[in-house]
Amino acid sequence: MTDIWINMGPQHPMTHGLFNLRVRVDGEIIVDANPLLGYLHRGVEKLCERRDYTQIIPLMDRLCYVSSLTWSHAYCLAAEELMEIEIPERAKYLRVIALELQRIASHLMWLAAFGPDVGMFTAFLYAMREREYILDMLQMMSGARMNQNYPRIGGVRNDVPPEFTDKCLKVMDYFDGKRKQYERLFDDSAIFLMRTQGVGYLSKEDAMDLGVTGQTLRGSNVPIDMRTHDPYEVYDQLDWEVQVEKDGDCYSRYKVRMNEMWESTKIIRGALKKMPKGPVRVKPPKRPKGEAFRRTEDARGEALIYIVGQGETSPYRVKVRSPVFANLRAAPVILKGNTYADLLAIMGSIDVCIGETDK
Amino acid sequence: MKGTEVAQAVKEKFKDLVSNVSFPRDRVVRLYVPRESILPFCKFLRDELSCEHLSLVTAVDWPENFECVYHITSYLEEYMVELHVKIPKDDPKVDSLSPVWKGADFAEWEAYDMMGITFVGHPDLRRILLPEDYLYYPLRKDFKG
Amino acid sequence: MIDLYGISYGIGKWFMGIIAAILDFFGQWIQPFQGLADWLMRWETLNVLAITIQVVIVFLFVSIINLFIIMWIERKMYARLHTRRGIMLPLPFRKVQKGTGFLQNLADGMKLIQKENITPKNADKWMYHIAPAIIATTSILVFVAIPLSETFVVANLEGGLIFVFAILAIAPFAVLVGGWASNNKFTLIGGMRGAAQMLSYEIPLILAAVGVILLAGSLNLVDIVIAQQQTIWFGIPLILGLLVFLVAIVAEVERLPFDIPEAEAELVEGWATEYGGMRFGLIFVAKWVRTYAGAALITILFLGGWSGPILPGEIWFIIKSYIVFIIIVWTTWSLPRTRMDQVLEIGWKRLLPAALISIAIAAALKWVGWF
Amino acid sequence: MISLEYELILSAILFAIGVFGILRRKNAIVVLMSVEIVLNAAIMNFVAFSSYAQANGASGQVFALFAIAVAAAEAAIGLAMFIVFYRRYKTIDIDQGRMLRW
Amino acid sequence: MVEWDLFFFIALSVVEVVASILVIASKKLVHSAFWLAITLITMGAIYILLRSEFIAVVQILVYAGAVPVLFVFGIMLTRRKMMEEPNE
Amino acid sequence: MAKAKRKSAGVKGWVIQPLRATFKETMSALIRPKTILYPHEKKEERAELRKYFRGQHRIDWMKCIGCQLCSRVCPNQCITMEKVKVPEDYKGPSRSETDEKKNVVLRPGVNLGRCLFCGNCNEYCPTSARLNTTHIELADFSREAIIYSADKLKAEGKPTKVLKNKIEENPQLDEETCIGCKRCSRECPTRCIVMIPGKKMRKDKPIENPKFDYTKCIGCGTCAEICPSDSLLMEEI
Repeated sequence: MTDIWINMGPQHPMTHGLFNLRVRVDGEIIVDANPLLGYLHRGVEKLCERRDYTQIIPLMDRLCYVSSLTWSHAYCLAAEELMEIEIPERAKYLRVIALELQRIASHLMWLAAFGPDVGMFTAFLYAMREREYILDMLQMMSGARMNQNYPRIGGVRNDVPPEFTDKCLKVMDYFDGKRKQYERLFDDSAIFLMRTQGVGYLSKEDAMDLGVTGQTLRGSNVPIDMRTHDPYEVYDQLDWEVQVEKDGDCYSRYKVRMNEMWESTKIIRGALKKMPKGPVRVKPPKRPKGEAFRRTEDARGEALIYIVGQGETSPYRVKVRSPVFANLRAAPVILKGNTYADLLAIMGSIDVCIGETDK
Repeated sequence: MKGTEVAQAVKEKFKDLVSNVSFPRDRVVRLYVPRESILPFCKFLRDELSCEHLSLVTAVDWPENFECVYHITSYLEEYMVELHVKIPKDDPKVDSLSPVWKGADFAEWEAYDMMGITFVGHPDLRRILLPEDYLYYPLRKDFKG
Repeated sequence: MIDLYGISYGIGKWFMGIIAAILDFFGQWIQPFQGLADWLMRWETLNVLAITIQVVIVFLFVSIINLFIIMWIERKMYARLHTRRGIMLPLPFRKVQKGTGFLQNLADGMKLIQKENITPKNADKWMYHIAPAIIATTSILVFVAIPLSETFVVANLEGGLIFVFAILAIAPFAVLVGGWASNNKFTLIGGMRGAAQMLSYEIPLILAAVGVILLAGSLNLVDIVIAQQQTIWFGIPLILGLLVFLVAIVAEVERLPFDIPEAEAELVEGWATEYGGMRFGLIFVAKWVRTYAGAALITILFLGGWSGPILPGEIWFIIKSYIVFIIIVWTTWSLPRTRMDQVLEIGWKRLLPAALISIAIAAALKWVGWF
Repeated sequence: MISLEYELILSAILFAIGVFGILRRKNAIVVLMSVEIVLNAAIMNFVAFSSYAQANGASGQVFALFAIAVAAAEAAIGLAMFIVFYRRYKTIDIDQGRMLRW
Repeated sequence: MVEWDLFFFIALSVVEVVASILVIASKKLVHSAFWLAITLITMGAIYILLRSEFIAVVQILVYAGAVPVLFVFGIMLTRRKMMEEPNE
Repeated sequence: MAKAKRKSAGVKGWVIQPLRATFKETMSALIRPKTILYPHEKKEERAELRKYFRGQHRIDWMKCIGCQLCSRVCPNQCITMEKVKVPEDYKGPSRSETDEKKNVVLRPGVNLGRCLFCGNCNEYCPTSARLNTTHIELADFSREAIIYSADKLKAEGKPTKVLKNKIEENPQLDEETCIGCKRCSRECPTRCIVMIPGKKMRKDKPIENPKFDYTKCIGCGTCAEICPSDSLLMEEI
């Protein structure tokens, strides 16, 4: 009758990246939604088959420009599993610090995108400002701000400079000090609560059935974090908690992400305190054989990388499981029945990154 | 639940079907099942062994056959099953898992798109990442640019 | 006492006097010129000229001086709110890149004028072109009735307040027509939303002003301010009405907590999506002018208009209205956007009762005899 | 001041146009618009007579105000009716509405 | 001496009659609504000529602001294919 | 479907709390905003941030030995080796025999349009001839302008003899297929290959097989690449 299809994307301010969300709207109510992907497909999995194991690492960085380190780290973990090597203790701690910094940076980028989604451009600039400091720390560690290329198979690229600990603690203090401001801007703002609470409900059963992971899953009251569920590096030796929210709406997804940032600062402090001295890198074998996979908790959910090696310098098959790809599957389910204006809040709270979705 | 226990439970139900059981890590089982019994096997995993989450559907193009790899997680018991299914090259068909896990259809879309494995029983099998009229399956080894 | 009409009349008379003298001089030889000079110096002609000059003065004030100042205030203000520097285009002949950026808006306007005006292929051309014109003209027309001081006013209308509301009420139709005529889904949805929102917020807007009308006993804007000078600012007893009016004005001009019609994240640019070049510029300018009109109305109705010590009334008026404008800008950039149903809910469920309560307070005050 | 005849002639012309619209057009919304024109023609008479009969009186204007309010309300109610009509018959051609009972 | 009142009255009434004819003659409903708005606004202007400013302002407030918008809403709500031909 | 609200922001939450948050920022930035005017002002150089920074490439011509390893480890194949005329007073480290005969040196040029700035070339350079610069403003108006030739990347330094096998691979000889053509020994940039008579015979003469001095080998793989009979294989140490 009066329902219409609206193309949200690929060139639309809603889409953070290139994808097309076709929405069927009856008045202001969304009846149906259909994400169309593939605008950014680069064939990373095919490229990996022609490159050395070490050459793939910068390639994996490019999967998602917002949290690039987590992807190269996931690849390195899987490759280490394939090559059956154990990395030095200090490298593990360095990786944890880098990963958590990257997680904060990624969540801040998400917040910067979520703010304009619900109409608050101010949040964009505030979050980007804080992200600068985190990126400074990442640059100090790895030498690059966006595509770090920091983890290596068998450790990390380089040790951190000696003054890193102090600087990092200072940044963490600064970042913790901003917490109050963000709470005032978001949590205490009645209009923000109106926009997010009770919007985009995803039930626990649906979330598990649809293969949703990450903050979207934890927002629906499933306390699954790959850092504790399938521990890697030294996360099980550090003191932190998995963040869960009960209600499964946009606000709880927002809340999980925000709390995770503060939890990440805790992890970084703990890791800086516990970090031992020693080498940061061991030599990997060149031509592994077999198959292996590892799961990590990416900034957006469960990242799984599956590698098959055939005794060559380059892998036989690399498969990337993108968390956003699975979360986008849930988007039509969440969107149905909400109003058209809520689409922004919902898609924002899913945190879409098209680079890793289209691979 | 440890990997060995899972393997035990699976072997009791599907005696001859399960082969090549190995344990890459403590809580991970890797096993092979024939492609006819994939659907009952996965239903069993979901209903009896509380595997709620299908992480990934991969297809690998081995020289002699295709292989579908499923990574299936149990949140409750904290273990993982890596399920391998061999598919002959001349008849790349396998049962779709979307009746078992709703989220499977997206992952299967991608496997179909990239490797050309037809998932029987999939609600709407079509290209997702590549154009609709694309003729090739780029991740096959015989695809040359 | 000098008033706007007197000044304009004086200017007109002086100007016409010069021309008439010249014509008179030639009239010695060419007879009809003398008659023309007589006609020029007649009262009716001078009156028309004076009114024209008056309108030009107000138009200049509204569109050139005031518009540039409020645009500058807004852009600088929210840049500081973001801890940015904001616009800083220097004067053309300076090389240092640290200007105040006052001319940036001029540069933007020049750029917009140079842009090509594209009409969408299937647009309803006539209506597509007329919608921004309606909005811009009505927005500027509001200032005809707004007095800057007792004498500095173009038309001291008896029903000035109602006139202002009537002029403001024409815009929703133009919004709807513009959104419809662009032949685009986003503009249509934006236009529908815009019209619905503006229409529903006119009611609390007018009801909040009713309290003031009760207390002042007049619809004339000058009389309202004079009534405030005799008692106190109506914003103090009618604080509720002031807040309702402020919120309703913000909704009426589609500013951020209520900018659903042009929610740029979902509707690209709302009902103005298809407009380009100076048409888009006109729509934007009209938005600013309407915001300033709202601030000026609040100043007149609730904050005592031009009353204030020492400085002249016009200055006081401008200071007050700019402060109100700054408050509007500040709220705009620290709140997220509401949803359509929430906007209507706020309008009907919160503002309408509050406005009625404010009327009741005004009536009670009148009944007690304090006003 | 314009003489009264002009007003009445204009009012009559508008009235005629409105009635013609009511009779001629089948689209319900155009019919409603024509009704608005007719009403406005009537209101114009009120205003005209009032401004002639008493120079400073306002009784005719009060009538006009009431009529304006009624006309606006009538437009709203009429539109609501036609929307319901549309929901039932999937058209706004008033000839199609033959069933009045439900 | 030209009678300005009469001049304006005749000009306005010509506009008004033409506009009201267009209301019932237009094929597109939105055009009808637009011409209706023109009709009603000119009527408000004629009221000013009749020295009834208040009624004129109320006429514009109610009729120019609210009623055409209402009509356009009605048009939008009662169109069968809403988006396929937005101009029909 | 949707659940009821659970957290209420109270009366203050409508406007006052967000306004407080932004007001604080506004006041702190009123006089001095925190942003800088980028092309005109630049942030002060912070040494600790720049330590591992990977900017535009610079190649120390005195250290480089033209081993082509960088072009081999580059994931994007953006490094090409150019044959450059040797300066008169060439005091650099070793170069391969062919190069010396032709009086040229091999020096890398970079297509910055394709460069990933991953730093693999720096990491695997056996002589640390590749320098980390902090130069990042590389945008240009044409595509040709960002293809940097070897001359453009030239930097002068002190020659060094420190060679380190960072890729940790060594060539291994398959004596069955070696035809004794000596190309590997001629092309080896570190001259670690000596030809000695092997077991196989041709025309009653033993075929000369390469013998590697693994202390000097940098694992660049040049020998394996140019070997006409594919009898050299790179293997891990």
